[in-house]
Amino acid sequence: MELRKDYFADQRKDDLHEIGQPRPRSDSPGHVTGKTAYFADRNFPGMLHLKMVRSPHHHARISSIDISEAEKYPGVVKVLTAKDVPHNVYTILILIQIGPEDETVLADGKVRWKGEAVVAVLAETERAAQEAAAKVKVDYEVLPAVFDMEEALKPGAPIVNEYHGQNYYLYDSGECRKVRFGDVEAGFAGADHILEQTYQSSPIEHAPTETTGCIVAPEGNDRFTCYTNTQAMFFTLDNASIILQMPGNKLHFVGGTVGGGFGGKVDVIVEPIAILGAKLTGRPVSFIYSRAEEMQISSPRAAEKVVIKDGVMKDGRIVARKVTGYTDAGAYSRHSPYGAQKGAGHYPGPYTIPNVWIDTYCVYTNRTPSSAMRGFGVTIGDFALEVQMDKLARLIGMDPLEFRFINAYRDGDMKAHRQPTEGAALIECMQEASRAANWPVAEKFMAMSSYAKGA
Amino acid sequence: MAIRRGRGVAAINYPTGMNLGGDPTQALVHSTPTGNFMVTLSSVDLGQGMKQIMAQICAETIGVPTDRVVVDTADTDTGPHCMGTFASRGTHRAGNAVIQAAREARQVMLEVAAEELEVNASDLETDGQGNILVKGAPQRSISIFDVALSAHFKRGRSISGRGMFLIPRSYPEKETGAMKPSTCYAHACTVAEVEVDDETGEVTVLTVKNVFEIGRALNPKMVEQQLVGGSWMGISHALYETTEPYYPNRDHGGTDFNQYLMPGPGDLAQTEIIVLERPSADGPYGAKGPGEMCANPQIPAVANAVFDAVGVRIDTLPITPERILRALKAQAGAPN
Amino acid sequence: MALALQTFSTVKDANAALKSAGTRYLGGGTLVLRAANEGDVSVSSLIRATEPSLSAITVSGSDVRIGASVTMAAIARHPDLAPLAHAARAVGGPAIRNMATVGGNLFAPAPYGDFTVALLALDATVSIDGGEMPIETFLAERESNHAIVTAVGFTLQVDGGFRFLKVSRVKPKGVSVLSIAAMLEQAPDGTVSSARIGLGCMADRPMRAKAAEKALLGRKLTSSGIAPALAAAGDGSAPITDPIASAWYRNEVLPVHLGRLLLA
Amino acid sequence: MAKVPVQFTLNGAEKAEFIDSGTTLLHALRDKIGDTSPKGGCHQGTCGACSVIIDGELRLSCLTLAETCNGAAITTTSGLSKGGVLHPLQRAFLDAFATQCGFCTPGMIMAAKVLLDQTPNPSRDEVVEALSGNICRCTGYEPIIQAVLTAARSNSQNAA
Repeated sequence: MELRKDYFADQRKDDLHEIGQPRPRSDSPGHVTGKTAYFADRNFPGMLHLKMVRSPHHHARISSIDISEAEKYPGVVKVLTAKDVPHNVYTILILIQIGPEDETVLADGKVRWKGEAVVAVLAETERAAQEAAAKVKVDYEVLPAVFDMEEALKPGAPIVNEYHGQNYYLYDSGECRKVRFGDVEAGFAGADHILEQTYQSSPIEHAPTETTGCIVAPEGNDRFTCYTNTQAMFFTLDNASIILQMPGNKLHFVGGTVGGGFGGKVDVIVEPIAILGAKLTGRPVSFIYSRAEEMQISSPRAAEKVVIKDGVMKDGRIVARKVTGYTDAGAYSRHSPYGAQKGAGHYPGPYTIPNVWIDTYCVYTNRTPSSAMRGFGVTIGDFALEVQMDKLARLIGMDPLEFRFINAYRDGDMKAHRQPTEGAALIECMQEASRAANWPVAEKFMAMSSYAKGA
Repeated sequence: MAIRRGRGVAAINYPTGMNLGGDPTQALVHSTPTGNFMVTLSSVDLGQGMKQIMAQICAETIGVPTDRVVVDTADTDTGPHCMGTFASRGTHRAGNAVIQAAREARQVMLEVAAEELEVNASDLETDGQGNILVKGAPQRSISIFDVALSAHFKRGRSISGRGMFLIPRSYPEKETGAMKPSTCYAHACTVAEVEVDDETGEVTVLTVKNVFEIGRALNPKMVEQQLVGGSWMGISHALYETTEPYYPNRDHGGTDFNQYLMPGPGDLAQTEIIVLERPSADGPYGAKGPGEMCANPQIPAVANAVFDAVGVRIDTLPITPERILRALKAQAGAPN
Repeated sequence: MALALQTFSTVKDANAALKSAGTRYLGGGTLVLRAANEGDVSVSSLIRATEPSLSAITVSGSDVRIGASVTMAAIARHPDLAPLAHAARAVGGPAIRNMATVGGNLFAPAPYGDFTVALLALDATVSIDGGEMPIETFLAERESNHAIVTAVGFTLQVDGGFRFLKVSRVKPKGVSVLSIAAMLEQAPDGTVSSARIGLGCMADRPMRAKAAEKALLGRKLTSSGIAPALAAAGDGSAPITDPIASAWYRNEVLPVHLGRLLLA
Repeated sequence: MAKVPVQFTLNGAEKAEFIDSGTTLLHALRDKIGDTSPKGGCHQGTCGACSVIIDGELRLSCLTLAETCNGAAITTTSGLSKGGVLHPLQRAFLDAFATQCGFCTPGMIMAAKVLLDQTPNPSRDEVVEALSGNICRCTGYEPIIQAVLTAARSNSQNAA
């Protein structure tokens, strides 16, 4: 890695003692000796193992659940269904007033995605829990499922999630978050070229080497300690408190040493049910996702569809950009309404465009619920934007890097969401990339600066 | 058979922290009797090095070496509230909270030292090595060890501080979308060079040259860790990763590390990382959040490079050999 | 029921125990223990045999016998099996190769079973329950097999003729898009006098590319010489679709990779 | 449940336990013996985080039954440092900043140790091959490869 201190030297004091120093990491000695304690490195006598019975259907009504054989199975201590969960319907962002509550801890009457948790089995050993889980009988009446966002938005599509009543998240702005800046149609009318393209992505798994999980131990005083690899301690504690209708002071969360997260461990999925199991049995409980669960059950990065329509001039200026973004939340909200909204704040990318129209939708389908991942709300948008930029440059016969300089934002430029740009550095990154990659651009671009024009 | 080469570029920016704010983080700092400092948080270290960076930030602010600082985090019985580690917010939000707490603790420390040295606290400075000196008269000094002992056992002072950082929440205007998302943006530009086997659709990423602007590299080696790993993940997203390889058919989702594809140690692109620092106005020592954005520009850069190599656009991620091969066959079959 | 392991010193005793319901033979553990860990409750009892012949490699002249418990790592490092080292190293990573056995590989479902693809091209025999059977017959019936495989045997010419290729997305350790093994004999004029080609992932288990083999006979290993064989490469195949690649893709690239292997 | 005896050496120390038949070595080490340095990342044999060295060979403890290890000499990452002095590989991982979350690190170090025990001066390709059964999601592998190459160099310097 090369630190190029010559850029922005006038804005930076480099006389610091500890900041900017490549100090060794205090946690590494624990890592290399195998001594670092992750949540699962704690072992408690009498610990129970929780295994989940999951829906084999994408969308189905549950006509009956029979747990009698599982309850009698040797080694089984407790079998939990929806009626055991005090506040079974929840949504994690309710803590910041983003509702409605739309997800069940354990399925109640209906399943909305293949893999949804239906029954929790707690047993003395993992093996006993697995065997007993196989004895749980659930009768389903299969319902039509929808997997395509545009299909889901059509009238008459099967309703995925009744708590919303329609297959999109209803923002205060309506069916999508909107950004309107300038007059996009006038911009298109005056453009030399119009290019409209559609980009799509697949769900992506965080795939941390340590799977999602927790171990809950009763403290013996009506409090429960939850050793967890959540990415957000109080967020998880407070949601568990709501779901379990337990005062927060009964909960003690210990974590902070996590085997990789990447956004995959912010969903409050394992802790509430494990705490409930510990409360109802008085025993320590371990609920750790198998690798297969981590790969297919834990929330992925959302699949997205992004439609970009641009008006561009022969001289390289983009004069209008219209973006319609669809975020596939899967069956439940989790963090997706926030992610789709974050996209609205991010478009049209790091470029100054006078006429912008953005609609971002958070859509419900019968796919695995998606949630946050590294680059949430932006990563796929950047793929779409930057491939579109390449296409636009080729369309007008311009070098793709030079084309970006022409449109790059600078300090003081008004963004589409009506905030002036601060602290821009796109131009300098491109200048340095031009040098490093031996991709020459015209001298006038190498002479540009992100500082405000005329400053 | 032909191996065809291409290169592509992409440039991006990325916000630091929850985009519309409203995401608080608190920190507490106190000294032990012998002048070590304890930072208490509930923030989570996912492996990015939160504990180490918070120690360096606290040390810089108080004016002691980093090894005098211990970070105790992620115990809800002791640590004050942090919204969590996500959205590139850890260093920025928790770092600001630690600075505020450390400043308050430093002030008490200097006041105690001032009493011991019989000067005004405003006349004192730290040497970064564990001592407090009178400005302009460095021979008049006291060690922080002695200051802490005095505070605890003689003067009855608590060398401690509280920190809280919150960017007030912004609510987008319904019709125009006017809002105040993060003003702290990191930037990047990546050039990728690929080879594409036009008979199999296989892509080899030869080189990626990444330029990242991250505000301030608080610990350059740890920044490098993030950026190198992120660059790898970006390439992985571009070419390999999906939980539903045949969507809308939802079968055949990978359930293990053999089936869920990511580049192996034999697939690594030659990776170059260049870092620029334009300090952000509201970042701890100017830092922005590089953790997420560093994995973004490689995706379009690789996509554009594939087009440059073989002349087909794959606008659906991931850009698999199958998608490339199908596009090449369609291109070959299309009338000129 | 918890898992339990029973160890027998002879194959005969182990075979007898294997007749009980819910029992599986434990080889290197890479298939059976994985299944058990993942909650396959059909496995409740594990059987293993420690008879020394199971772990023996014997080479006399060109005749090779490899005990079923011999690991991929042992094959890869055996000086007399050098032509097969590449195929043995195609299985898993280093740790897996120290565990995975020849016997287990015969049962590995696609996309696994790369070494068995090599054994197919070698026209190996599989020793089982005191008898021997051709590997093709064994593979066709492997689900109904309830006796312990004890060894594989084949003829290996040291002077070459054996070629192996594994195509994977992830390097160096990735599971197969497909694997190809070819055992070719050539006449003095360079024309192919005998050909056996094994394919992995082109069906739910390793298979022979018999049409391609036939099309190679009498042909030289040149682009035009092998063209008919490449055209017939996928005859009779039914490639798997899995997270690694689709059946369509496997079909499309099989001739490409077979061509590269034959011309290498 | 039938208990069976297991006896082996772990990092040079004799260990003897009665365990449930069918217990994996990973569970025996972690839950019975208390050595949590091998990690359970998949229990499928696909991540390498549980790697240990058994009689000089790299093995996956999640797919090995403890009772098949009777009489074996088992090495784990927790046993590498001697008298508080880090093994050259451990030192190299620290110096190369080759750990982030650290979950894959013990397995990586086991894989690297077997390589250097058998091939003291490996090529880059040999390092890549040796690490190929171990998944890392944080680092992009390059720092780990560099750490192993550095450790090999420091070993050969020490031997010289």
